[in-house]
Amino acid sequence: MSELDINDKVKEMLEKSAENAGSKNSEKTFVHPEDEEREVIAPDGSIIKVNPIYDYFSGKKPTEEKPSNGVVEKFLNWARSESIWVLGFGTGCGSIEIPPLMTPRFDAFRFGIQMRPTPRQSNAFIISGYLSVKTLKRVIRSYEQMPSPKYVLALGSCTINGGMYYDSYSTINRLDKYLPVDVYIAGCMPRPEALLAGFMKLKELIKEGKGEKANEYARNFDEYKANQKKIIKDWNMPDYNW
Amino acid sequence: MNIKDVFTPFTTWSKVVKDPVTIKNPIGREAAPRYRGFHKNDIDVCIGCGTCEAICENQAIDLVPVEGIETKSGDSGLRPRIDYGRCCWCALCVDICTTNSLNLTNEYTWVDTDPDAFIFTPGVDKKSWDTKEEGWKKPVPNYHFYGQTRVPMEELHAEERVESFVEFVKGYSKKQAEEEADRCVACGICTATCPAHMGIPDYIAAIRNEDMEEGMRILYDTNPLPEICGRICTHKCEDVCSVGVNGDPLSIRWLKRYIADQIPADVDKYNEILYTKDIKNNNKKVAIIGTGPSSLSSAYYLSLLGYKITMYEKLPQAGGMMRYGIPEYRLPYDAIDKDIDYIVSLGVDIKYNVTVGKDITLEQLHEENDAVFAGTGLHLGRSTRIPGSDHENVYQSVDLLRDIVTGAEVPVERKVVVIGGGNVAMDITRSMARLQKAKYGEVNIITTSLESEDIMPADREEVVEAREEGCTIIPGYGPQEVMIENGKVVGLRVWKCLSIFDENHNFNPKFDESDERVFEGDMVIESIGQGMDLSYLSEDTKKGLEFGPRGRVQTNDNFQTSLPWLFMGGDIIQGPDVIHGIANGHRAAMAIDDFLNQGR
Amino acid sequence: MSKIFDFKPDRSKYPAKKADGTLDVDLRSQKYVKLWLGPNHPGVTGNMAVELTLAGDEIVEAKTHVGYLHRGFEKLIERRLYVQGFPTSIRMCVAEPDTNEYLIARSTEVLSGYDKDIPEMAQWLRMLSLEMARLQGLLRGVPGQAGTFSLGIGVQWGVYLRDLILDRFEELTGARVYHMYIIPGGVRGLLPDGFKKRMEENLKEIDNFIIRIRQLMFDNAIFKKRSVGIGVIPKEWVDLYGIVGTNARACGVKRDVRKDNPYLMYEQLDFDPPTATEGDIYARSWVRWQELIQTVDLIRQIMAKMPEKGDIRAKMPNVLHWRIPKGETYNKLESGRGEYGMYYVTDGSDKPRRVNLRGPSYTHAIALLEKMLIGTNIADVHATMVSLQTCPPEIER
Amino acid sequence: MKEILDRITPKYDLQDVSIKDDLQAYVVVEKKLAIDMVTYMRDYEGFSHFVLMSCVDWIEDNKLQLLYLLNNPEKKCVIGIKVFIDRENPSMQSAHHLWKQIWTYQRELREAFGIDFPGSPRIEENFVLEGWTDKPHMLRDFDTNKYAEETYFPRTGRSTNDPATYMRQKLYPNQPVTAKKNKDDE
Repeated sequence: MSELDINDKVKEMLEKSAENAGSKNSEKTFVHPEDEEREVIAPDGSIIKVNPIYDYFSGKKPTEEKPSNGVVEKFLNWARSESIWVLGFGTGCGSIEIPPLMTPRFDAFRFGIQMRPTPRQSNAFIISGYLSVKTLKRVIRSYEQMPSPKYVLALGSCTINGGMYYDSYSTINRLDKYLPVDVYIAGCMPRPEALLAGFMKLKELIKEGKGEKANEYARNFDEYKANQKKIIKDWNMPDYNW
Repeated sequence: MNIKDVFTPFTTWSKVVKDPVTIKNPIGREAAPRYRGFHKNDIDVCIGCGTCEAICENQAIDLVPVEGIETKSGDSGLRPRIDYGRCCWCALCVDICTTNSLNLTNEYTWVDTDPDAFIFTPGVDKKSWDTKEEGWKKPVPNYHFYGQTRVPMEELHAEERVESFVEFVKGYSKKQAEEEADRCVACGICTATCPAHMGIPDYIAAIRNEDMEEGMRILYDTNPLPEICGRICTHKCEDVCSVGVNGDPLSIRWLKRYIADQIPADVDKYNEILYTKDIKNNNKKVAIIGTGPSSLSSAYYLSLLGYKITMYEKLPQAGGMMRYGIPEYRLPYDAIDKDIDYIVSLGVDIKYNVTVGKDITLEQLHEENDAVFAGTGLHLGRSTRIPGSDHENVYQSVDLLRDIVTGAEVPVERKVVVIGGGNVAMDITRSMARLQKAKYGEVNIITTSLESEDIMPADREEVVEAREEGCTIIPGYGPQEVMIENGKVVGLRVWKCLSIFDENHNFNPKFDESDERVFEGDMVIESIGQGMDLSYLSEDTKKGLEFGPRGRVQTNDNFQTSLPWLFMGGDIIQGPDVIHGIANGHRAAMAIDDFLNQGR
Repeated sequence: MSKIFDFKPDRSKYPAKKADGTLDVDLRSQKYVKLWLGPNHPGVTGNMAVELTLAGDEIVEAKTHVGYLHRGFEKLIERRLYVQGFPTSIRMCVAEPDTNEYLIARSTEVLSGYDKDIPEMAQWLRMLSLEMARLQGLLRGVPGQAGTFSLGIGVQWGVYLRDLILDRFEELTGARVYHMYIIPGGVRGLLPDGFKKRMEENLKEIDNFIIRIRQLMFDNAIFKKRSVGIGVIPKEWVDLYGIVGTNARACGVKRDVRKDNPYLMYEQLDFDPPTATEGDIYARSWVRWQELIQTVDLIRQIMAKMPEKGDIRAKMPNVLHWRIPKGETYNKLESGRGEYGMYYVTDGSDKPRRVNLRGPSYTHAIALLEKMLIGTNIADVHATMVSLQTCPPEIER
Repeated sequence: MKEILDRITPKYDLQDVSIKDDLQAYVVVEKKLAIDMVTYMRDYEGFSHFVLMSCVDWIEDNKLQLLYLLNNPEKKCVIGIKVFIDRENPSMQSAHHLWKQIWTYQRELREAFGIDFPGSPRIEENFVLEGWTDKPHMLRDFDTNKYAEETYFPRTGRSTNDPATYMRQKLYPNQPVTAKKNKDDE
């Protein structure tokens, strides 16, 4: 196949996808044209079918992880509790109190807490208040990309029962419907001191072997997914973002 | 850019030798004294008015019944329960709290694994911060979410009002009424205390909405005498008003009067507003003895249901005690007429100058009608029975008050002594003051009561106003003897009263005999209470009735006597005051309707 | 110092444009890469995503995506009583929440005719609270610019000093971040005892910090290299894009609501808004740094001039039944980021008809940022964004 | 401000001119003249700073009110140019050529109120919401509380009591109720 032919083919396919995109938009399917199932031409000229949403990720369901035996698990739990690495994703207004927490005045580093820029390196997620549906979608993706065992801290009224946005069309009311939460901290917003107390509680839980919410998520995966899909209308992502 | 720019940043290294600013143990660090932390509530002070719930923009507060807190007059028995899944700690609930019982402490740490745990009733569910003193309190000074002071009522000046029997309370203007109505927090605590359970917050809201016709409809739901009640009601509602806990209570009575005053005295207009133009007759008849508040009230509500009402009045005009017992300066006759004219316009027939028991018997009434309601009131004066009280110059206040109204000649002496501390005593005191002023140009009245100043049953403002008008009021003395010299009354000998009731709460006054005083007077007026005249009940009828303590006829909750066709209400059963009478009449009317429709 | 690497692409050839003028960027041609920055963003207060189309390291197209923090405030306030509006409104911008309180209070007061009744003491306290809010915003914002160039130490200092101001806020208002202090009719408390003394101590510390931060940022070779001549806003753009505040002042347009349409007691204060002419990131940082000095000075002036005692709230109608006649008003103030306004419409009921907030970031972070990013490198995106003082919650509300 | 208004009122046949104070005024202009007037104000009257574009839903009049708020940096005054458009299939000329940020406002209004601005760039793109299928969210007849309750599972188990009603149940449950009279019975 000559280069010219390939270009023609590309053009043809582009037109086709553009048509599809047009018709799809009117039906409100919310899948971006670039994410649609389509055919692409490999450098050698062969045609490959791709489905960008599912091909690039594992759609496999999460599985429960059994704890190790006795002393080993205890040691692991101690290690986990002393190295809480928080994903640096401030989802709501509560994140304004995270810089004071991480800077010298309250210095959370001395308790083994630090922020990480990517979910792949973190094991704790601070949901700092309200979650709009648009952010919830990103939060779910980030949460699912975090390695197990992972923990969720929920800050403020908003995560418990909607807080002051209880009647907003855009924010969720109860976080526990969509993600398993380990520790709730009351306040609007909680002070850094209260946040630290929350971390201490989380450490306690982990040491006692009760920080098993990731397994709970795996166990009740279908239920969580159903709730998530009910409100995220444009589900243009794989079911599990691992 | 030069070489300096490369090295200057290194000056930051000087911080290396500085002490760190890190807080050693930050968890649980004390917050500022004004910090808005978690709620606490003094549940003994709280009255459950629900303003906190009303102002919460997050619907975080629920009012829930609490064990150990009783629902009673002035306390709903509910307490706020707060959902920390909603709260935003704005403390508006603290700022509006009518009793100042709700506060925020400066505690702020609450961590839990269970999301359902963040809901609690402060003061009831014990929390670690209940004992904390510091935290957000209502700011001072002059920071109020609703008006604290009552809009003053314009009145005639004391010198002016003692000149005549003209009504001295001017009534609110539109602006004043709206300003006063604006102070209401619409909690509804007052409704339970009002004997007639009037929809007080609703008609106050009608004033705010400038909808007098709607206000009138709300008034007539429970009270067919708003002009009268708006002037002379004992306003028990104002005693429990939640705005009054810290500040002046709302002038509920004056606001009621304001609504009624706005509607012109025109029965057609009344009928139009209250939708009573044509009421279907149900061909049943009820006779009512007396035309006092309870009688008028039952007449009104029975008429609405289509009953044919005949009322029998001993005196030449309707109104009972309201007309013949309350002086004109407090309740002018046109206000009474305005209310009664409307009730008459519904087809109520009033037969004047007919005394039941003399001109017509109760049995006759029973035969002619399906049911009878008796609201004959307390028209007999009680005597102190002290030595000398049988003298002709010793009078009963009820008799004098009645005489003033009917125009009969009233004896007015230069010096008058009144015995009694109730509202009637004040009425006669102030009436006599006016008569004295007219006759002699000066006021010389001494009023004494057994009760001391702080427990006098008369309304506070009555006492104050009487004093303003020049009357001398000396409470706390018990009359011992009417002193008579040469066949003429010259004064009243009294002893200081130490206590009125004994430990069993029985009437048993104790006196300090060493503290004796003599109040000079040419006439003495007794005003220590009234008795009922049940002479219209024949012996046969009396046999069928049950009597309770102090000669009162026993009725059930619906004011039905043991003779099922006979209902009784008003001062002879409860009270005495107007609003109880109205409530009795309303209730009796509904019971009569039930009774007569049992076969239906 | 001469430039080591000078990349001047030939703009005439690519990216090609379609007939309607939009860019013809075909991602499948393998010449371009699409990169999403955000929505979690280390440099900005709040979440916002920038969708970049890259040719190599150069940005050929940028699109701002907002809505991650959308809570529908304007809808929610329509459902709340006038007095309930202010706790809700302040969450519209977490970086400087007091501005929202003031605007809500001011709008309701103007429309109900109580704006002349506000006690003088309350006006001074309002101004103090607004200036303290500006100060704490700047303490985060000025070193935050250095933070985008990985000069983290400035941020550490700034956040600590901001915390001291928050402590003062806590004393005065009862909360650290969401103060809920300016209420329709006045404010919610007098100065606590010893407040001025403690404030003065903190201001001294901040004075020291201001000198340090100059050494760290403005006399720093790295900072200069990364900021001079980058992210330039020409003066002509100011009106064209609706640029306000420090961003406008940094390119020589002296606009400041405090001076132009004075509100509260600003007429009694002596200050002159700082300006610069270059309009690049360095100039904006420099203006903000000077504003920091000025704000400290203003707080000192306010504390010296304010009365000791006075009423804190005007006599207002009962908040539960407060109705405002039909009307509309636009009120504005100078926030740390520029003209911050609110269009408020009432219809005679006890709730507002419409509340529309005009945040400076609305224009800065969308139309302006998208334009400014074209031609820059990925590494400059954060710096540009922070230098515009982007605050996403005020865009989407 | 007054002299400016005097100058433009006859020119654009302005209705309902209201001056708030000397620095703020609102005028109503006909839909077809609106963009022309905005352009005129910018080019000839010095209102060069575009402050805000907003919309108010007057559902009782079945109208949407668009507002162009302009600021004159020299005279320090603000003028609000109001246009009433139909609530059914609302549409308005685009003004994106006048200031560079207007297309953002128009995009937001498109999403929040469903107003179409033909020709405005990226007008169809989502602004703040994603996957929104209900009616435009800022319209008065969109009930956000109802939507939230139906969609977001609020926590159950809460109940409240009205003090007056509760006291009635507790203290005087047998209080007679007058047959409620109303106009229909008449």
